[in-house]
Amino acid sequence: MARKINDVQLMQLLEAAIFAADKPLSRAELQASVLAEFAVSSRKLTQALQQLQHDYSARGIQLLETASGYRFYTRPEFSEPLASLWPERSPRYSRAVLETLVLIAYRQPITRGEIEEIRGVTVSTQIIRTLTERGWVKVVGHKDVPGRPGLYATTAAFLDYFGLTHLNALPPLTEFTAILGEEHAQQVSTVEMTGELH
Amino acid sequence: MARKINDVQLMQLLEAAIFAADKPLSRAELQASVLAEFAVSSRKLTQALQQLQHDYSARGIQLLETASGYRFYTRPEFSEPLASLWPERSPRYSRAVLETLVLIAYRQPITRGEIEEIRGVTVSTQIIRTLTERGWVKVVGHKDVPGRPGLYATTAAFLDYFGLTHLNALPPLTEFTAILGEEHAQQVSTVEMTGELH
Amino acid sequence: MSEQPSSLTIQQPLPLAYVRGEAVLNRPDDLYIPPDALEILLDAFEGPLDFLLYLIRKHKFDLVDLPVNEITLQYMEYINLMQELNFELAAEYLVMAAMLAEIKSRLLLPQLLSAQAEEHDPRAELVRRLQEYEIFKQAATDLDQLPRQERDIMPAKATLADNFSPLLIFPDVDFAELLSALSDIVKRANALQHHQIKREHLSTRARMSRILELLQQHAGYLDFTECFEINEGRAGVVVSFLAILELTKEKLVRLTQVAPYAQIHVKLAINEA
Repeated sequence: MARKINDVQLMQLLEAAIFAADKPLSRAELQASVLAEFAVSSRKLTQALQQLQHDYSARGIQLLETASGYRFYTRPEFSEPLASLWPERSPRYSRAVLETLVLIAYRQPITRGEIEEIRGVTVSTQIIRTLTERGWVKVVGHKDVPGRPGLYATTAAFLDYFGLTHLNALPPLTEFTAILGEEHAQQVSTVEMTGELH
Repeated sequence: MARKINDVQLMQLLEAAIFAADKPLSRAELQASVLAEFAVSSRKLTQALQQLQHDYSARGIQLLETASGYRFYTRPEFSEPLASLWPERSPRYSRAVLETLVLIAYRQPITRGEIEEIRGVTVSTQIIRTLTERGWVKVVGHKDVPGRPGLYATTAAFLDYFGLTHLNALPPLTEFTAILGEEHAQQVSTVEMTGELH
Repeated sequence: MSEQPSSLTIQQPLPLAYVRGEAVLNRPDDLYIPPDALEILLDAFEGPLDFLLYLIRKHKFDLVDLPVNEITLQYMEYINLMQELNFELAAEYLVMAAMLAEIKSRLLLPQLLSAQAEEHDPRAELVRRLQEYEIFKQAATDLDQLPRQERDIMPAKATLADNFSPLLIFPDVDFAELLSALSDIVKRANALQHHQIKREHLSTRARMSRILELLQQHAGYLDFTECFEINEGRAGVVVSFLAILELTKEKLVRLTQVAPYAQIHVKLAINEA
C-alpha cells in the first residue's frame, strides 16, 4: 500500500536523501529507494526537485543535475577559500590529456590512431591510462580494421565531474571564421556534424 | 590585509564549508581555514551560524553543533525511508541457525540450554539474535531455574513467511521420520519409545 | 608590441644564455620560457600542428592564403636552432618539416599554376588539419574552464542522523531447508535418545507459547478461565488444558487455588511483567 506524503515532506525527504547519498541520485534511483513506499508521480518529483533547486539558488551550495543524477555542490565562487579545507591540491591535467579527452568527447567513438591523426602527435599510453583510471573514458568496442584498435568513448563519470547532464551540454566547438574566412566556416560546421553527440 | 565579506557572503561561505568538509568544523577551525583571509569577529560568526541554523529549521536536514563542531545531519524522522539507500544484504543462514529455528518451532517454548542439549553444541548468542532480528522467534517467558533463561517461541511472522496457517501445518515429527526412510525411522521410533510418552 | 610579420626573431644586444658553451641570441620573444630552458620550448607545444598554429598566429598569417614559403622558413629556423642545441627533436616535427618542404616544392612547380591550381592546392590538406586541430585545441581550453569537481565545486554532504540504521535484506529460506535441518537433528538420533522428543501435538506447544505470552501481557497473572477461548470448541479447550498441564509440569507456570471450587489462578513461575 502506498503511503501518503505531502509536498513539503516530499521535498524534505528528497533533500535529506540527496545530501546523505555518496553519489548523485537519479530520479529512477530516488523512486526505487526513498520514494518506494510512496506513490509519487513523475510530475510531483520534478516539481519537488525544481523547488529544491530554487530554494538553494541564493545559498552557498547548489543542486546540480549531472549525467548520473542530482547532487548538491558548493558554488564555484567559493572554490578559493574552500581550498584551504583540503591540504592536497586538486589534480591538474596537461593539455595533452585535455586535448585527448575533448577529441574522445566530441568524436566518440574514436580510436587512438584517429586522435593521433588530428593532434599530429603520438598519444602516449600514459594519457589513455590517466583518462581510463579516472573513469572518464572507456573502450566501447573495436574498429574493424587491422589490429582491431579500441574505440574510446566518454562515461557518465566524465560528465558528472564537469557538471554536465549530457554530451550536448559540452561547450559548442568554436568556429574560427575570423581567421579562416567564409569558405572554411562551412568546413567547421562539418566537423561539428560528424561529432556524434547525443 | 583582511578582505571584506558581507553578512550574506559570510553565511554562504560557512554553509559551503560545513557541507563540503568531511568532519564537523569548529569555530576555531572555520576561522583558521575558510575565514583566514577575512576579519570576521566572533560575534559575526555566531550570528551567521545562528542564521544558518534558523534557515534549516524547516528543512530535511539540520545544522547541529556537537562537541567537535558544526555539521549538517539528516533529520531523525527521515531515517526510516533513507535506510533504503543503504541496503545491507545479510548472509545466508547457517545450518546451526536453521536447526535452532526448527527446534524452537517444534519444541516451543524452549530455552537455549534445552536447544543446546538436543543439538549437542552451544547455541551462540549470534544465532538467537539472527532469528529474533528476523522477527521469527521471540522470548515468551522465563523458566524458573537458576539463571531464569528465556523461553523462545516462534512468531506469526515465522508462520507467514513459510505460508503456514498454524504450527500444526508443520509436518508432524512421526510423519517426518517416515519420509527419512527405514533406517532413520527405526532410530527415531526408538527415540519416541524411550521418550517420555504420556 | 609591433613586429614585422616576416621576422621571427628579435635582435638582442646580449646573449640570452649560454647553452653548452654557445651563446643563445635568438628565441621566440613572446614565449614565456626562460631562455636557459629553451629545451622546454618543445614541451610547450602539443606537437608540430600546435607549433605551426603558433607561428601562423604570431605572424598573423591568413590560413586561407597560407604563405607556405614564409612559414616553412620560420619553421626550419626553429628546427635548426633546436638541432644546433642538440635537442632531441620528436619525429613528428621532422615529418612536418618534410611535409612543408614538399608543399613548397610542389608550389614552385610551374604546372601547378594552371587554372585548376586552387583545386589541387597542396596547402589544402595542411590548412584542413590546422583548422581541425585548432578547433579541438580551443575545445580543450573551453573544457578546462568549466567548473569541475575537486577544483571548483565540492559535493555537499550531510551526515545521517544518529538513529539511522541501514535496511537489512534478509536471506531467503526455503521450507525444504528447514525440513532438511530437522532431518539432520533426527539423524543424530543417538544424541536425541537422552532427550525427549515428545509426542505432543504441535498445537499444544504453540498454545503453551501463546499462554505464556498472554501471561506476560497480563502482568504474569490470569484467571484459569481466561486461558480458554470458548469459541474454539471442545478441541481448542482440550489443547489449552493440555498446554496448561504441560506448562505446569515444566514449572513454567504455577496454578493456585485459595479454596475448594474457588477460581484457579495461573501465574508465571517467574514474573517478568
